[in-house]
Amino acid sequence: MLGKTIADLEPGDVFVPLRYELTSFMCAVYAHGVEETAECYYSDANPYGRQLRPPTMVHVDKLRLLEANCDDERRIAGMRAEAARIHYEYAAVHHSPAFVGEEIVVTGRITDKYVKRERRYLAYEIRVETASGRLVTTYEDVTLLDYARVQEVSA
Amino acid sequence: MSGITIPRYAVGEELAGPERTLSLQRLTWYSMGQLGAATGVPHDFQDNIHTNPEYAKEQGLPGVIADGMHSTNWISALLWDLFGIHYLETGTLRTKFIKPVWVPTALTCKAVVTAVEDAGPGRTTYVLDVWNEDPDGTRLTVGDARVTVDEAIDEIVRARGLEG
Amino acid sequence: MLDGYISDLEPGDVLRTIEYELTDLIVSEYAHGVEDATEFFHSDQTALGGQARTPTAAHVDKMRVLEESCTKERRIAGNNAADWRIHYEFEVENLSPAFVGERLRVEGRVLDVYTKRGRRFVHFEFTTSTTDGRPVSILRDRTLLRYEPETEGSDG
Amino acid sequence: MGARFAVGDEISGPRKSATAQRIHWYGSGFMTANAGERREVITNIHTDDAFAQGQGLPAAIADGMMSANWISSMLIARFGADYIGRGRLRTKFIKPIYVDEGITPRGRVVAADAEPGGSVRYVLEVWAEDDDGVKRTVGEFAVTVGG
Repeated sequence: MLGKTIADLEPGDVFVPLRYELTSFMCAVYAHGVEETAECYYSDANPYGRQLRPPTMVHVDKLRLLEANCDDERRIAGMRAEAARIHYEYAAVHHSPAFVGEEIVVTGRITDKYVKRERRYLAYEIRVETASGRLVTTYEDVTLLDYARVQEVSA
Repeated sequence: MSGITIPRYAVGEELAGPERTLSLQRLTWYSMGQLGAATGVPHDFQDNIHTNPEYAKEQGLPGVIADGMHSTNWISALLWDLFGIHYLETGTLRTKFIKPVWVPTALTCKAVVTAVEDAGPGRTTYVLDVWNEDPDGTRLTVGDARVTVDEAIDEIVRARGLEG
Repeated sequence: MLDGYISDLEPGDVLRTIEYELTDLIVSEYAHGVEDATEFFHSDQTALGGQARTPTAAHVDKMRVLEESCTKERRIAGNNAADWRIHYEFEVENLSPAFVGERLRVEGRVLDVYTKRGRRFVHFEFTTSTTDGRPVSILRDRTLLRYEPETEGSDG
Repeated sequence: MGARFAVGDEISGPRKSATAQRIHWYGSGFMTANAGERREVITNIHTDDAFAQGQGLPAAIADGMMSANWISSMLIARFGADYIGRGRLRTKFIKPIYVDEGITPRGRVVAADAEPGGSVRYVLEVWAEDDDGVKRTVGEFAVTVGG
């Protein structure tokens, strides 16, 4: 169910899509945050002649989708749910780079929600394109909904 | 535009990046980077299980745990070092955070080539197992990657530049 | 003259000695600010046996000494003079690594104040050691007091 | 580390654009190191064109210590612990670096003298140049390796 917390999401939920313009700041600050050394994330001085984002920034698109679709757990705004979410799996396929100045369109849905060894998992599928229709990245993600309960069970 | 490197690797070849310690300081930088990227404006780091030892304990964790995406990003950086622009054009990366990375932990990202596939004229796909490990050799994050190296990369890049 | 602006300093002035503890934040934020990801500067799990500051971070020692010696121009506190200072020359001699957790003592003096092509420069020397006496670095620095020349037509 | 060089050998580091973002990071990292607590850079000749123009500069310029640090990082990659423990670096900021200019650190070995005990004393001419090869920052580096 959209509009509440991440734990309320259910298989079949389709996120309200979002659009934003990719800026030089977004690419550079993310790359700096993980100490990337490739110049292409910081400036247009690369063979493309255009600054681009680190491919892993598809994960930020997931955060943006959750921010727009889970009103009671807007993590970018600093809201916390009762449990911290733990990222379990990242799986990205890159079809083309995303360049600074491009309008990015992000769509996504929940593909599964399941319990495994007493742990609750949520599976996502996310698609990133440019507004002109060029496919950038397709992404699958599995997130553990709460760690604390797990700790007690597995201890 | 010419001269983008065409990397070549053999099955069984093992490749590694530098050892780097995931420190609390680095977790705050990641937090600031992630939030800046998500909002488009400078952001201070957030108080959460990745930056605050007390809050992490409240959540049942023994201490501050690194964000899995930090490991993914360092593995991604290794793929950049190995494949450069080929990775940006065609790469896939899957990572599973099978063991927590407690802060601080020294990590080394590694990859081994498991297959080299013919992907058509002038194209070779490399399949790799990727992981990071602590100083004891225990794997904390595991995954796989595929990158197709295309000998026509110069033309592909030139066309991308012209799109803008 | 101490307790004024940096532009009030005179040759022979002995600056106030300062002490501070080198922290992980100081060392790693400086290195991160210049994108130097060398592991020496980010953790103690290196061949050096400790987390060291970058060899360029002696520049911070200069700022800290000036903060205590030129009290009308405490730039770390955000209190700048009307003329922005321009860094002209940096010269550091490293005598041993400075590690996180060590307490550093910095002594400074003004070697010279002179005018060249209409521009006024200050030449400093800062000597840094650990408080238990191990020499760490010697920094010599030339700073231009004001970008615009004081006389017309002499901006060579 | 443990590098061996001959007179005339040249080294270089990665070319970087002196972006406004990098100028901001340097300024904030520097102020944080000065204060011992997290700080942001303030408006100055490095971050603001109007402020720089008020000081007689044509536009905002990168902090000289940015090119000094890029040269230093190039040297760390070659000389590692020897540089940290006993290296000497001098840099002179002879021409301003404006925002978004591409800068490459470079060095050339001008002396490699064997010393007693098996160590070698290297002296390098170092500089940071723009894309036209014009030197913006020049200097000298000396280090004793091994022994």
